[in-house]
Amino acid sequence: MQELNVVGKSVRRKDALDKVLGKSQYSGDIKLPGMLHVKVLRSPVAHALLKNIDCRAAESLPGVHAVLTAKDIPESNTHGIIIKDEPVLVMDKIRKIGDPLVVVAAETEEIALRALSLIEVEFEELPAVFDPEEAMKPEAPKVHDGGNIQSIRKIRKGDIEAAFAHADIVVETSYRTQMQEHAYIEPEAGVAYLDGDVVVLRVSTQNPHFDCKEVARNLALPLNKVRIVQAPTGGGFGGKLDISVQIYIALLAIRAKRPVRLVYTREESMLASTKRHPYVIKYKTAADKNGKLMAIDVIVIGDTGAYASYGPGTLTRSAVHATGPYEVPNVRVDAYTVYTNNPTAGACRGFGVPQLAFAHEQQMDMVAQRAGISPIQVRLLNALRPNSQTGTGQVLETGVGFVETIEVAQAKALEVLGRIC
Amino acid sequence: MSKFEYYRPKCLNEVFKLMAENHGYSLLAGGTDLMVKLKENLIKPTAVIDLDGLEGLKGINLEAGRIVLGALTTHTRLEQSELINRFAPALAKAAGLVGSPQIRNKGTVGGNMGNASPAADTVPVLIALGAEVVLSSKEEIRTIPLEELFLGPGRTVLKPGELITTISFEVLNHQGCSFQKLGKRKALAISVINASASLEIEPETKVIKKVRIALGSVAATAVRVSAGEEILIGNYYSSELIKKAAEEVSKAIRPIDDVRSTAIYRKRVAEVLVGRALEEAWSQVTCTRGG
Amino acid sequence: MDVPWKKPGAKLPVLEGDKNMSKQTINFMLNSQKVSAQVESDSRLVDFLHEMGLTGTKLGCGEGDCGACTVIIDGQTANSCLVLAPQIDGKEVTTIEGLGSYEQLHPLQEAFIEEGAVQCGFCTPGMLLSAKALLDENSNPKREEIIRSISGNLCRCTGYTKIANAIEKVVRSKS
Amino acid sequence: MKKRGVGIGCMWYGIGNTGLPNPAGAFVDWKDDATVSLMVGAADIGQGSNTVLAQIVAEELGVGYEDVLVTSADTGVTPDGGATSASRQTYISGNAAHLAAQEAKKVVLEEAKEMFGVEKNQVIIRDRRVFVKGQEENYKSLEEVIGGCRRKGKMTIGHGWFNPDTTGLDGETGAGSPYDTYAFATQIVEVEVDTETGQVEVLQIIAAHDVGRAINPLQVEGQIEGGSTMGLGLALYEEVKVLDGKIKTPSFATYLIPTSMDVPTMHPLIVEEPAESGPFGAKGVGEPALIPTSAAIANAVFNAVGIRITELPITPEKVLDQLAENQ
Repeated sequence: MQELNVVGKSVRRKDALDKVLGKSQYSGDIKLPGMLHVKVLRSPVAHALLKNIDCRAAESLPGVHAVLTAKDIPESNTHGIIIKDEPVLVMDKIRKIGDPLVVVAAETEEIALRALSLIEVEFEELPAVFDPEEAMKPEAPKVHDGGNIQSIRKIRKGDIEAAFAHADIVVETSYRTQMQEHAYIEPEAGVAYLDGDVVVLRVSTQNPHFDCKEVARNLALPLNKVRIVQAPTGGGFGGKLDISVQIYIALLAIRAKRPVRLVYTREESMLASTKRHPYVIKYKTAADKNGKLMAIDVIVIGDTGAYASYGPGTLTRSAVHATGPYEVPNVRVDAYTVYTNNPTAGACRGFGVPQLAFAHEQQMDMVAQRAGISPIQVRLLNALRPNSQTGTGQVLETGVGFVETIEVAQAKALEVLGRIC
Repeated sequence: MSKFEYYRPKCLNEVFKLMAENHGYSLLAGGTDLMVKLKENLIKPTAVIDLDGLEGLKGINLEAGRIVLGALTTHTRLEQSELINRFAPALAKAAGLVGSPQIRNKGTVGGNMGNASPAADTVPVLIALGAEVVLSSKEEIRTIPLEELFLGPGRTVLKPGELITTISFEVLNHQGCSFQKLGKRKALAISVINASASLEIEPETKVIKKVRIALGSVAATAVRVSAGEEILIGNYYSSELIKKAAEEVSKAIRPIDDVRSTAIYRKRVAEVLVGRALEEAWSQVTCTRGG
Repeated sequence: MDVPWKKPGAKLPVLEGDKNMSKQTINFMLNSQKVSAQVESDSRLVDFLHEMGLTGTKLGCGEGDCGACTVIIDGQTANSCLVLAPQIDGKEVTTIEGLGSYEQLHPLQEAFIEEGAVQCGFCTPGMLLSAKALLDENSNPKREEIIRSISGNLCRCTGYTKIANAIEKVVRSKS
Repeated sequence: MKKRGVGIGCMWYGIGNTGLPNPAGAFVDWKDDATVSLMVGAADIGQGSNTVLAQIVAEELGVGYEDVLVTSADTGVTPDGGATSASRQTYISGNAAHLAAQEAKKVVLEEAKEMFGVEKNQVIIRDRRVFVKGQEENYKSLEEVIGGCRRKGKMTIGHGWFNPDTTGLDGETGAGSPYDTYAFATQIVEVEVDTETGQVEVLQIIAAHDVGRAINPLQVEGQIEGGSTMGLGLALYEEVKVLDGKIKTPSFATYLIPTSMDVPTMHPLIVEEPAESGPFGAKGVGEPALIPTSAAIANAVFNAVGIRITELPITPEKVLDQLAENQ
C-alpha cells in the first residue's frame, strides 16, 4: 500500500482534551436559563387498551408548565426507522411495559415526578404474548393489526434438498441467544430550546438527521425549522439510533416556550431503550466427508418486541451473513422478525451477526470434528477468498482478507498460547 | 429521595438523643446501601443520622486477646490493616472482595451488618471467627453472637434507639479461617454464594477441636451450618472427611432462586465452596499459624 | 424504574417535601479552594457539584455501580451519587476540574490521550480520579493493582486495556 | 478442577446498510491560511469518526491533521451523514469527506499548474507545500497558492457524497450484492473452566481483523479491544432477563457488564486488505470486533471440557448442568 503522511498514524483524538478535563458538555450537563425539566409517565402493563388519561391534578400542580398526551401531538404520532409503528405517546393501545403515555415539563425534576404521580390512567388489559414462537401462531394475541410476523427475509441458492441428500456430514443444532442491553454509560438525554422560530435540540444521538425528520414530521414543522445538534455522546452501540427524548423535548420547548431538558435515569434507559434481538436459530449444515460445505438450511426467529425499530434490517443482515465467511453452494435461510409484548429490540453492535456467528462457528467446529480435521483446517477449506461467491450470489473480487486473519491469529496463538485450534 | 433532616453527631450520647427525638431515623454509616434505598424510595426517613463523627468507632485494636473492630471501620481499612492481615487474613480477603474500591472506601463493617443483606461478604467470616457484636442504646449495652443479629433480609434484632458499636472476636493460636466467594464477575459482584470456615486444632495431636462453617446467600440471612461442623470435630483432617462435611452442608441448606442464580446451582456449589473453605482454613492453621 | 402510577380511585400518595427543611451551611475544600455553601439536607454530592457548575462529574447509574461520578474525598475515591452533600462538611474534595487544565494537563490526562484510553469519554473523569487516588497512595503499583483500582469504574467502549496502559505509562515514567 | 481450552471464531461483515441506499455527504472549506473546515453529518459517538475523517481530509490536502477543524452531526450546518451504525462512517462518510477534499484540491491544483506552468498531474501537495514532482526544493507555500485562487475570486471549497455500490436483495431468493465491501476477522481465545463451579474465565483474546486500511491504528485497536470485551459480556455475563414483559435486570447492579478485572489479555492484530472503494482502502471495524468473540468462547469451552453450550450467555449454571449430563 501507498505510504501516507497522516492516514495510518495514531494521531490524538480531536475530542480527547475536553474529555480528560471534564469539559465536554454532554446533554445532561447543559443548563439553559429558565430551563424546565421533563419526565415521562410510562405504562406498567404490557398489553392494554388505553381508555382515559386524567391529567387535571397534574396540570394544576404549581411549577408544572405543560402536561402532554397523544392528543397534543400535532401530527402523525409515529416514529420508527424502517416502519413508523411506534407512537410518540400512546393514543389507544399499549404494547409493552414502558410505553410512554404522558410527558410533563416542570420547574424541577421533583415537581415533574410528583405531577406524574397525580395522573390517573384507565386501561383495559389485553392478553399478551411474550414468546416469539408462540406469537407466530395464528391464534396468538395480535400486537399490531397486521399480525405478529412483521417480515420474512429469504435467501435461496442452489438445490438444498439434493445437497442434504448427498451429504456425508449433517450437523443440526438449535441455538438461542439472549436479549442484550447496550449499556452505554451515558443514559439518553437532550435539551431543546427555541431560536426564533426554529426549535434547536442538543441530544445524545447516533443519527441527528433522522431525528430531525422524525421531530419535524410529528410536530408538523418543515425540516428547516428543526435543528438537531449532536451533543458529545457517551456511547451508543446502536441503542441511540432510535428516537428517545427528541420528540418530547421539542414538543415541550414549543409548548412551554422555555428551554427544557430530559435526562433518563439508568432504569428508564433500560426500560425504554431498544435491546439486542434474542434469537432462536435452527441451523442445519451439510458437508462432504472432507469437511467441504455443501449446504446450509437455517431458520432464524428474532423477537423484535413491541415495535419493529431496526428489526427487519437486523434479520435481513442475519440472513445474508448466515453462511459465515464461507463458500456455501446451496443455501436456504428464512429469517423472521416477530412482534411480541416484550421490550423493543433494535440495532445493537453487530446487527444480528453475532447471534449467527455463535451458531455457524459452532457448526463449523462440529463439521471439523466429524470430518476428522482441525477447526482451522475446516475454515481454510471453506473460506471466502478473492473471487468467491457469497450466499446471495455476490462475487467478491477483491478486498477479501479473511484467510490472512486466520493465519495471523494462528501465528499469534502459537506464540502466546503455545498451541492452535 | 424524600426530604429529611441531616445530623452528624460527635458522640454516642448525641446519637442516642437524636434517635430518641426522631422516630423515623435512618443511621448512615458508609451510606453505600442507605443511599440506594433512599433513591429507590424504599425507605423514607425523617432524619438521617450520619455516624461519621464518631471517631472512636473507627479503629481496629487487639485488646486482651481479642480483635475489636469499631463498627465504622471501612472495608478498605479492614483489607489493609496489619492486625487483620496477621490474625484474620480471611477477613481482610473478604473485605477486599466487597463491591469496588469506591464502595470499600465508604462501606463499613457495622453498616454492612446493619443492612443485613444475606449476601454480605464479611459476615460469614466473622461468624466463622465466632464474632460477637456489641449493641448500644441509651439504656443498655448488650453483647450477642453475630449470627443472632439477623432476622431476615434487611432485618436485625436492633431495637429502636440501638446501634451496633463494636464487633470483636477472639484471636486463637491454633485456628485457621478462610473465605470463598462466588460472584458473577470479579468486581462489583454481589455474592451468588459465599462461605467461610474456621478450624481450631489440638496443637499436639492435630485433632480438630472446633469448627465453624458459615455461608451467605443461601438463606434469608447469613447462616452457620452445624451439620457440617459435627462431622469434623474430634477427627483428623482428611480430604474424604472434608468432602463429607461439605456434602452435609449442601444437604442442610435451603437456598432460593433469584435474579443472580438458582437454588439448585447454589446447593451444588455450596459443597464446592465449603470444601475449598475448609481446605483453605486447614492450610492456614498448619502453614501460616504454626499448627 | 419506579413507575409513578395510579389506578383510578386509589388514594393519592403522600407527598414528600411539603415540610420546609432547613438548609445547611457546609464548609469544605473543593479542588484546593475553600468553599462555603448552603445545601439541602437530601441533595447528593453529584447533584450539588453540578449545581455549582462542575459538570465534569458524570452520573451514570445513581447507585454506585458504574463509578462515573467518582470523586476523591479526603484522599479516597467515592461515588458522589452515594454521598449526601452535607456529608462533605469539613472534608477535602477533588473532582476532575481539580486535576489539570488546558495549560497544564495532569500526567494521567496526558497519558490517557496518548494511549488511546478515551473513547466516548463519559467514564473518563471518574476513571482518572480512581487512577489518581491509586498513584497518590502507591507510586509504583503493579499491573494487577492498576486494574483493581479501576474495577469500580465501568467503561463500555475501551475494554479497559488502554486505560490500564495509560496508568502504567505514568507509573513507568515516574519510576 | 480447572481445565483450559482454546477456541476459534470467525466472521464477515458487510459495511453499510444491507442492499439499501445509505449515502453520506461532506463539505470542505479550505481557508486562506490553508487550514480546513470539514463539515460532516456523521455522529461521533466515541468511536472517533471526527478524528478519522480529519485524517482522511488532511492526507488528501497535504496539510496537517491539526489543520482540520471538524464540525459534525449538526443538521443546521452539515449534510446528512446517515446513521452511525453498520460500521459505515469511516467507509461512507470517509469517502464523502475524501471526495469533498478532492474537489477543493482541484481548484488549488489548477492554480498551482498555472503558477508553475506545468500539467496538473505534475503538481504535488505535501506538508503544506506545493511543488512540481521531482522539484521539491522549488516549492510554494499552500497559503501562497490559495492566495492566488483568492485573487482570481476562486473559492477553495468542495462537497462530496458517497453511496456504496450495492443492489437490493431479491424478495424471493435474496440474490444481490448487498454491500460493496466486507470486513473479516478471526479471533482465537483461551479459556479456563472450573469444572466444579462451572465458571468460565477468558484468559487471552487474539483478535485479527481485516479493516482494509487502518486510518488510525490506535483507534482500531481500541475498537477491537472494546468490541471483544462487549463480546465477552455477551458470551458470559450479560442478559436482560424478562418475565411477562417486565425487565428483571433494570440496573447496573443486576445487569452485569465486564469490569476491568474480567478482561483478559488482549492481542489486537490489524490485517490490511484494502477495499478498492474505501477511502485509502479503509473498511470498518466497530461491529466486527464483537461478532466472533462469543462463538470463539463457546468453541473454547468445548475444547476445554467437551460440552456444547448452545444458549447464550454461557453461565456457570448451564456449564455445570451440561457437565453433569455428560457424565
